[in-house]
Amino acid sequence: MSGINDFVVKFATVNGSGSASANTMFAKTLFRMGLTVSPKNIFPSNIQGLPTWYEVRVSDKGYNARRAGIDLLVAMNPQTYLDDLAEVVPGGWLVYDSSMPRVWPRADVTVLPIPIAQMCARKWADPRQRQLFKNMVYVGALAALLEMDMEVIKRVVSDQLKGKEKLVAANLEAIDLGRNYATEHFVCPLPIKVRHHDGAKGKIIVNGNEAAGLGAVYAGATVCAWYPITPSTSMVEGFEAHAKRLRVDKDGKKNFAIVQAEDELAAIGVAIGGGWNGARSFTATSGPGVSLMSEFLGLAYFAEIPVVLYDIQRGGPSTGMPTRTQQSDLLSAAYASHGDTKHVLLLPSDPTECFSMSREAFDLAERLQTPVIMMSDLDIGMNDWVTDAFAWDDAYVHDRGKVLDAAALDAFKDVKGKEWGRYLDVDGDAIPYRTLPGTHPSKGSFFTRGTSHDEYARYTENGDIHARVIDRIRAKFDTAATLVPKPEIDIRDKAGKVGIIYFGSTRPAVMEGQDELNAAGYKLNSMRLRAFPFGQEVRDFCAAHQTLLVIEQNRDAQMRSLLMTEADVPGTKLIATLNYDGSPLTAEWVRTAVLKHITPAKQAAAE
Amino acid sequence: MSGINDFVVKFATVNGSGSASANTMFAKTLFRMGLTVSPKNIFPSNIQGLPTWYEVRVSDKGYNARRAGIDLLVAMNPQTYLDDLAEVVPGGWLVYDSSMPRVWPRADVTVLPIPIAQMCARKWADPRQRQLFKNMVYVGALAALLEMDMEVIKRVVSDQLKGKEKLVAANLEAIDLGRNYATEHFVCPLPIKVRHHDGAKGKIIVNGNEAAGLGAVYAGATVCAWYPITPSTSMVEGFEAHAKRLRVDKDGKKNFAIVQAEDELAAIGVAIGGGWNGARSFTATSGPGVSLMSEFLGLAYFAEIPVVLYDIQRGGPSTGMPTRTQQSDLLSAAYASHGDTKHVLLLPSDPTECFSMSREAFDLAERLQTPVIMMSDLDIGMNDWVTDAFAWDDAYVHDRGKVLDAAALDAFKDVKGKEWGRYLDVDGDAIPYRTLPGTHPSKGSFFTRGTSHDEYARYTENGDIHARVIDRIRAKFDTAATLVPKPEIDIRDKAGKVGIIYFGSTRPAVMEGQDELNAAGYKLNSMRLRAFPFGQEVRDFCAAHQTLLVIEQNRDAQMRSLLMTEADVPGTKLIATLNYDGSPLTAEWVRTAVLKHITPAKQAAAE
Amino acid sequence: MSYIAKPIAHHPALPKNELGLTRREYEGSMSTLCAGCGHDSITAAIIEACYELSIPAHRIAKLSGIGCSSKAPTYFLGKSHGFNSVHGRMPSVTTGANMANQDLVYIGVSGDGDTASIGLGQFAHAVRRRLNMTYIVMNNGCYGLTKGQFSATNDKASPSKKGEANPFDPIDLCQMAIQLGAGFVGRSFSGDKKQLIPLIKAAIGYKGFAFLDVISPCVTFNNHSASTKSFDYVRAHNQVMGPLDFVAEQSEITADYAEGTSHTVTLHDGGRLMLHKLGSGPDGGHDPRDPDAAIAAIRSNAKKGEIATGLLYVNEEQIDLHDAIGTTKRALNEVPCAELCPGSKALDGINARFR
Amino acid sequence: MSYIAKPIAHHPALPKNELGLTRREYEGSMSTLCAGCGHDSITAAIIEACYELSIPAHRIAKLSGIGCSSKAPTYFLGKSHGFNSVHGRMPSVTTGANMANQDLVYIGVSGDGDTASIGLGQFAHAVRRRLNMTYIVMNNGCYGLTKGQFSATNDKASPSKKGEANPFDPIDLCQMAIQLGAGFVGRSFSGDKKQLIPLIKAAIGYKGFAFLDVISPCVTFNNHSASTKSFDYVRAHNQVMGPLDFVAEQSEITADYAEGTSHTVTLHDGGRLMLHKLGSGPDGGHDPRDPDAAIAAIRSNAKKGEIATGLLYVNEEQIDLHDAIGTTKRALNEVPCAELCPGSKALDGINARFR
Ligand SMILES: Cc1ncc(C[n+]2csc(CCOP(=O)(O)OP(=O)(O)O)c2C)c(N)n1
Ligand SMILES: Cc1ncc(C[n+]2csc(CCOP(=O)(O)OP(=O)(O)O)c2C)c(N)n1
Ligand code: SF4
Ligand code: SF4
Ligand SMILES: [Mg+2]
Ligand SMILES: [Mg+2]
Repeated sequence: MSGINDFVVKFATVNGSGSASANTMFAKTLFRMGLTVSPKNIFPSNIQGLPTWYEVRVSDKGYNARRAGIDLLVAMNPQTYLDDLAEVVPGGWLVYDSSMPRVWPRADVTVLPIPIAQMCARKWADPRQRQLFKNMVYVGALAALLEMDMEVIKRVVSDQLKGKEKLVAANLEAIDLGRNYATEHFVCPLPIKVRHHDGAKGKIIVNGNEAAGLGAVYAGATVCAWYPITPSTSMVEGFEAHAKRLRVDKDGKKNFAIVQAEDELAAIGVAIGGGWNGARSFTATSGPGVSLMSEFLGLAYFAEIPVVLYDIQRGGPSTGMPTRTQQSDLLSAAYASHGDTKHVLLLPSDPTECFSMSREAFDLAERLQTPVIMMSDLDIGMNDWVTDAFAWDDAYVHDRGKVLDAAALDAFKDVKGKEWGRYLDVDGDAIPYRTLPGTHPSKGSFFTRGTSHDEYARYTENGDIHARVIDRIRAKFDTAATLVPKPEIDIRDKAGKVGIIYFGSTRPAVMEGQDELNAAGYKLNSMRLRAFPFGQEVRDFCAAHQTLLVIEQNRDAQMRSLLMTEADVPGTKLIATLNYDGSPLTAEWVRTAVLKHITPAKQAAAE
Repeated sequence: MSGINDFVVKFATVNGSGSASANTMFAKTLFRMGLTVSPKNIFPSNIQGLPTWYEVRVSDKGYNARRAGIDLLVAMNPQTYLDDLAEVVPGGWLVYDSSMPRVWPRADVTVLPIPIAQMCARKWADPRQRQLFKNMVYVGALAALLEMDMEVIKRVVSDQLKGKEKLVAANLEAIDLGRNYATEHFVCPLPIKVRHHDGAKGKIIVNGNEAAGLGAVYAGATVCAWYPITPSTSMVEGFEAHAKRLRVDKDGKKNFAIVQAEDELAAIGVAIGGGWNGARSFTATSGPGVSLMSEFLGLAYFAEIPVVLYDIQRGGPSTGMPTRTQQSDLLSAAYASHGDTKHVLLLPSDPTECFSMSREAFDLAERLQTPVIMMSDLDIGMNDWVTDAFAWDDAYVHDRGKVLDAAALDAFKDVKGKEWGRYLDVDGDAIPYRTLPGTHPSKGSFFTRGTSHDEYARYTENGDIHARVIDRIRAKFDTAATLVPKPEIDIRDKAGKVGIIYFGSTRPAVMEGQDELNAAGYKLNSMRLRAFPFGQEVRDFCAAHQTLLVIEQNRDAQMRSLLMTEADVPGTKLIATLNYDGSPLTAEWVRTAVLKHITPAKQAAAE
Repeated sequence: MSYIAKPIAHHPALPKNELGLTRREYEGSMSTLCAGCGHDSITAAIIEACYELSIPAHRIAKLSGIGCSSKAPTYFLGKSHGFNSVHGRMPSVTTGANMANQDLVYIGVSGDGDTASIGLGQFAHAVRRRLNMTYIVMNNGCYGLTKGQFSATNDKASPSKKGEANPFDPIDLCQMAIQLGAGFVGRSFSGDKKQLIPLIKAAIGYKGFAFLDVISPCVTFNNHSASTKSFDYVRAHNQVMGPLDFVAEQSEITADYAEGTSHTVTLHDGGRLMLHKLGSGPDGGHDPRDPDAAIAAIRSNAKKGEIATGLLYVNEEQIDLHDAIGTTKRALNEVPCAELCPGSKALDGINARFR
Repeated sequence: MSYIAKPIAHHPALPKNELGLTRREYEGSMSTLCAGCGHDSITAAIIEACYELSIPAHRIAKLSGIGCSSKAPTYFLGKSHGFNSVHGRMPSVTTGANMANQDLVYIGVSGDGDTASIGLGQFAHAVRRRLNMTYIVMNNGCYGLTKGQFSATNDKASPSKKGEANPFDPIDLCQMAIQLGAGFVGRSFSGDKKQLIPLIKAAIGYKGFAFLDVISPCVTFNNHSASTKSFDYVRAHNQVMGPLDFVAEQSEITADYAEGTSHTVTLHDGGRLMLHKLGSGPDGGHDPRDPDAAIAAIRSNAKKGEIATGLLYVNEEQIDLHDAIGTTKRALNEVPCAELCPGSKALDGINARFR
């Protein structure tokens, strides 16, 4: 299967050893050679000294899912030697630091020993350098083994180390060291190697959190509050970094406010306060934070305050696997808070959508006057993806929703034929008009509260009024279903009765899996959900198929539940197709899981 | 419809005016005369000066649901005069304080004016007494109008005021004042009146919170942490009051610990700490508290710590209607916390079950090593119910679940054939054995955590192990389904295809509604759910019926959702039958809602 | 019940402030608190302070948590936007509101339960961030709205209405606020309008975190004779520290103070605070510019069962969260998206960086 | 990765404590913290203290929140039950555990993020309730586990590794603890074993809330030369207040102190604390029994950029939450249900009351 421009390399190192930047340079070089790479960082929940892996799949077909079966493993961590060796495919290669030589108990793997530590010890005196450059040495060896373009490597190194020119030279020396050693001692290149290609032309390589942060800048977000938590921290860091470049006045003053809150309850509270006061506000967190925010999310739902929450999902339940990926916060996000509460969810599938859907999230939050939750995950958020370049239409006008300024307040009755009421449905779309503090000296003030209120925002304990108000809020969800991003539907067989439903970061694996199935004669339709609540297109797709495999990365088939209860799809035709071991999916997994279900069906049909 | 021993009296007063105790005496007198009374307190979310109502339905058929249509209204609050008058049925009566006389704009209501304030002003000098005794005066008038047994009233007054003998006499004087006035000025008794009866024989009158508090005492709960919130506060007060009488050593030392926490996060944390350390621990709250507790509930779920949470539900979303009743926390309780998390819920329907299910809740929490949530509500919790007396079987041994003491630890391997592992499923029921801190000098210690762990409680980041562990925890839910209280099934027509599903405080209304429907020729079967997850009986009942009306007090048909997703019942046959205005249901509402659905069906069948 | 609108009878002869508005126009709807509740007196003082300061009401935002005290904003400034958020979380909501628009005046109202129990963390961190707001705790030593349980500010000696002793030491919010860096810290009493109104006015004019702990007896649950939060107790044990005059922006300072015994602090809104030293006793000798002395004075009074009131501490350096994080002077909610969005051109450069 | 078990090589010649146990038997699994992390030194000090006190390890419960610091309990006392709860909530979990069984020793470990940010409310209220526990904050001025963001204890002057200035004042947890009524408050430094071990021993022996703020440099994110939480800075600015000797239960007091310059506090476990007054300077003149002096000393040192360490405050009256709420002396988790359940007979009387 593997070959030129099509293989998987895995680096087994120790965290805190500086391997991350070397590994990134490796991936970036291949990307710049025009290849689709899909690096996955598998890191522990600690800071230094524990096993870490970096897995890079290379594809000239544009596939960017993980792929099982390691062709070449760079084993730098004796702690994991045995497990690492076991992962290499028969016929594969293993590079290791042979300064401490050892016997590798597999005959079907070609071991490529390089005395990296010794080489570095000879070359550099400073212990820190000795340590750091070890990583560049193996990159250099790979350059020879895989025949990477040295010009490209050099540019990558100097781009990465911009401003630290002295370091560039030293890094390149280390690369040469490795490359020369490999050239001298091994038959280079290996059968798996790279050639310039144009599959990744026009694409960019970026992680979803940075994309989302940039998206929030473009969306016009100004108030951000957060509390650090893996894997969401870098989303806010991305926002800050881009805002610092793009949103600072000449006098150095910022056109944005970031508050590092004392916890998640405060973070969402700040965001809600900002939304109430008319700023585009957001916070980012992961599962534990969503749990802590749930009381406040109910307030924003009932008091109808726009706010955007990025949930970068990780492995649950509880603190769970904080450095692994899952899609297991769906139910807790959709129904966050007690009482009858439902939230709008957006389901980005890659960094490009993290960027573009950010704009949609803020627009929807203000249009619908309600929290909107972006359901990203660790795989999208923290791994680098080869993805479509970001695009922006300068003609686009941000949708700030129904906000009345002083003039609109004065004219309201004339224009609409009714007195203004904060919670009055004037337009029949269940969305009322809001006013911001400070707008008008005598009109439009009201009291926002989480207790029951009537259409004029007045406190009430009248049950009929309460029911009427929450009925309207529920109806707003119907409006939401018409406004949220539509699903991505891929019809490969118009008469097909089996469909795949999926969403989020499993997209590459599912698309590749579908191609594989296609090649094997199974033409399957698929629908990628992009939002909750579900629009008509979702219902139609479900109605048009007899069997729907719902692929999701959680144990409890949470999206399947939502489809049953919120899109009236019969559970009998929704097949839970689940993975929850914390790893990004592979096409192989998808293929196997799908075949398991459709093969008996096919057989039954044949009988 | 109304008549002897069958009517509704409503008191319209102002809170903080002392009417509550007078109203209670009224209800208790009727109860002691053998009648089923169902008082409902309709109070505002404030402390003093706002309208409050107390509605007492009297039934000699044992019905204790609310009933619409007020026969006699005691109007003591001028603020609500007009609304109150409108509630009286044609032919009904209205008693009011005619010290400030007024014209009542309804000819079909008999107005019975009593110059109560004047009478009290003449009789008492102290302004506080003048105020307080007004309430006893109207009770006295009712005694005459309804021909209540004066001997019973006297006993009720003296029981209620035990220890304050001076007050008893004054109260009785006030009652006489009212009674004499009524006898002199009106034709007494009215057609609606009471006679001794034995329908309530053997029953008790009590609210669910006090019953639950007592239940926790009987269940052996020792650690309680809480934070005040309506309507759960009185549950803890009930526990405290009974524990103070039943659980104090001779030296005054308490065999229980109650911590008034600083908030709900701390309250559930304390309860979890107690559960971890082997005490039966609980907390009580309402919706907002459940939201705040959700992170911790996920920890207890994943780390497998027994804890009991009483959720006395009120009107949501958000702060909502804090003094009204709803059943709208089902989803947020069942799935509290991010990640894949599910909780066991118990669904008491009256104070008797609040008592008995408390024992079951603590037993199940320890047996299953997981949080168990008692889903009570404001109607059960804060209103007085005529209900079956509490019962206790002294032969019963509390089920403390699988806890190993030092001897059991030493013998474990011999007995079970395996080394002990905190999270190892030895018995095939998915429930492992736990140990408590301090048990054994060298065995059984382990580290409890919310991060992923293997069967030996060791930290892991291995996804396969993680998946294995959460699969077992999910399997524990199957065990739970066999252990939780079974539904109450009422088959009135063996061939019936329409069934009613309901739970909790709607029981009286549904049962009475079923009787009415029965009388009208509609024999409907019903199933009262008593727990989540659903056992086989629930599935069987659903399978046996074509149409199932799911009656619940929330907007989003939350129980219907759970039945669809967790018992595989097709949504098409589950008819959402919803009420969420915050009032306890009436049989009339049930009858109408049911007929709306079954009448077209019947017609269709006839065609 | 529904919202109770107060009839606004405009009396032509009512006095007017600089904006030409009467006191009535600073009122809110009718109070639904218990008759005699201390909170209503604080409400009245807030109305008076805003009226006297001639602040346009719609430029004030009033925020609160949950509790009897947190209901109070409904009863003042009906022309202001209000936000009755969730229990204990007013500080974070106010932080966000302030970040979005620094041009409004923010008045936060909270209870001792709301602040010292569930909200302690948010309170502490809002203080630490020097959020520009006036934070008023209506402190009654109990949870009024949930029927009188002890709060964390209730004194150890002070029993409940039923006579149960409170076994825990109180949290002194003023002491904590000073320690955490609040710029302006005062304590007062709902029954002492004369002291309270100038404190509120000064707090509103102060830039930074201005904290007022106002003892406000709960007549229903915590006003019995043994309670240290009762009207009688507070009246008898009130030790005024640093008496103060508030002089509005334009006004002349007319009173005549002996050299060296007074000090003027100019507030951010142009108003001035006149601090008087009366003598060297514990009451008058207090210099509110010294945080150590303020803490010591609070502690030594508390030890004697006395309550130090007045302006306890003021930091003349008036800075706030916006200063700390370096935001623009504009209200962020008024910067149009078109200006905030960098556009497609910038994006080309950004895409290039990801290649 | 999986749990790393440490090989327990029993060396016959290792010294043993009164229980006949070696230090090794108080250790836990191998640390996964960064090499050189201050937290590991505190871990070592806890091991040493427990070893020297000869506490049976299984009678200790160790609890923590989330963070590098909160991982530490895995690395000591492998024979104790441990509970790594959720972020900032160790105090409540420990409260419940203690309510269930007052016979165990409770050691809580937390970080400055865990305690001073998300957990501030729980910390404050555990202090106020005088929970009988030893609460150790491994204070590095940053969030280690999430990669070095400033925490609320980071000093205003102290920049991040990248050089960004921290714009906020620090929260001083010792000062707060004293103010909130902690019975035993000390500060130390991970690099000062000599001071730290006796403090931990004394804290464990103390009945009530014993708080230790231990400055513990984060070598990865907050140990650069400009950081006030770096090894170098702390070493240079350490002001020892109230030097202390800890004398175990049975031991004789051998040292000889000048009359009037020392005072003995007998701890609940029988151990004794010898407090020495060295002189009248800021260091030696400190009497840890005076809370006002302790607060003043902390504040005045902080103003000078110095860190007051040692036993800052001790309240000789040793009471705890059980005393406050009046529970029985028995461990509640050991009282059998049969005894706790009042039975059917009592129920008859109760039913009668509801008739
Ligand atoms: C999350 C949450 N927990 C509990 C409550 C119930 N509750 C309402 S007000 C209140 C206490 C109010 O006390 P305080 O802040 O002192 O205000 P006061 O009524 O005394 O003025 C509580 C506990 C709530 N509304 N929300
Ligand atoms: C609810 C929640 N929010 C955020 C996190 C992420 N988180 C883990 S550790 C940590 C901070 C730890 O800082 P500190 O307590 O100072 O410990 P240190 O690592 O510095 O020792 C945070 C924010 C979490 N685990 N849970
Ligand atoms: S209960 Fe107390 S705090 Fe609440 S309104 Fe009444 S007097 Fe005021
Ligand atoms: S990141 Fe800092 S606190 Fe965490 S282990 Fe490393 S040195 Fe210690
Ligand atoms: Mg209060
Ligand atoms: Mg830290």
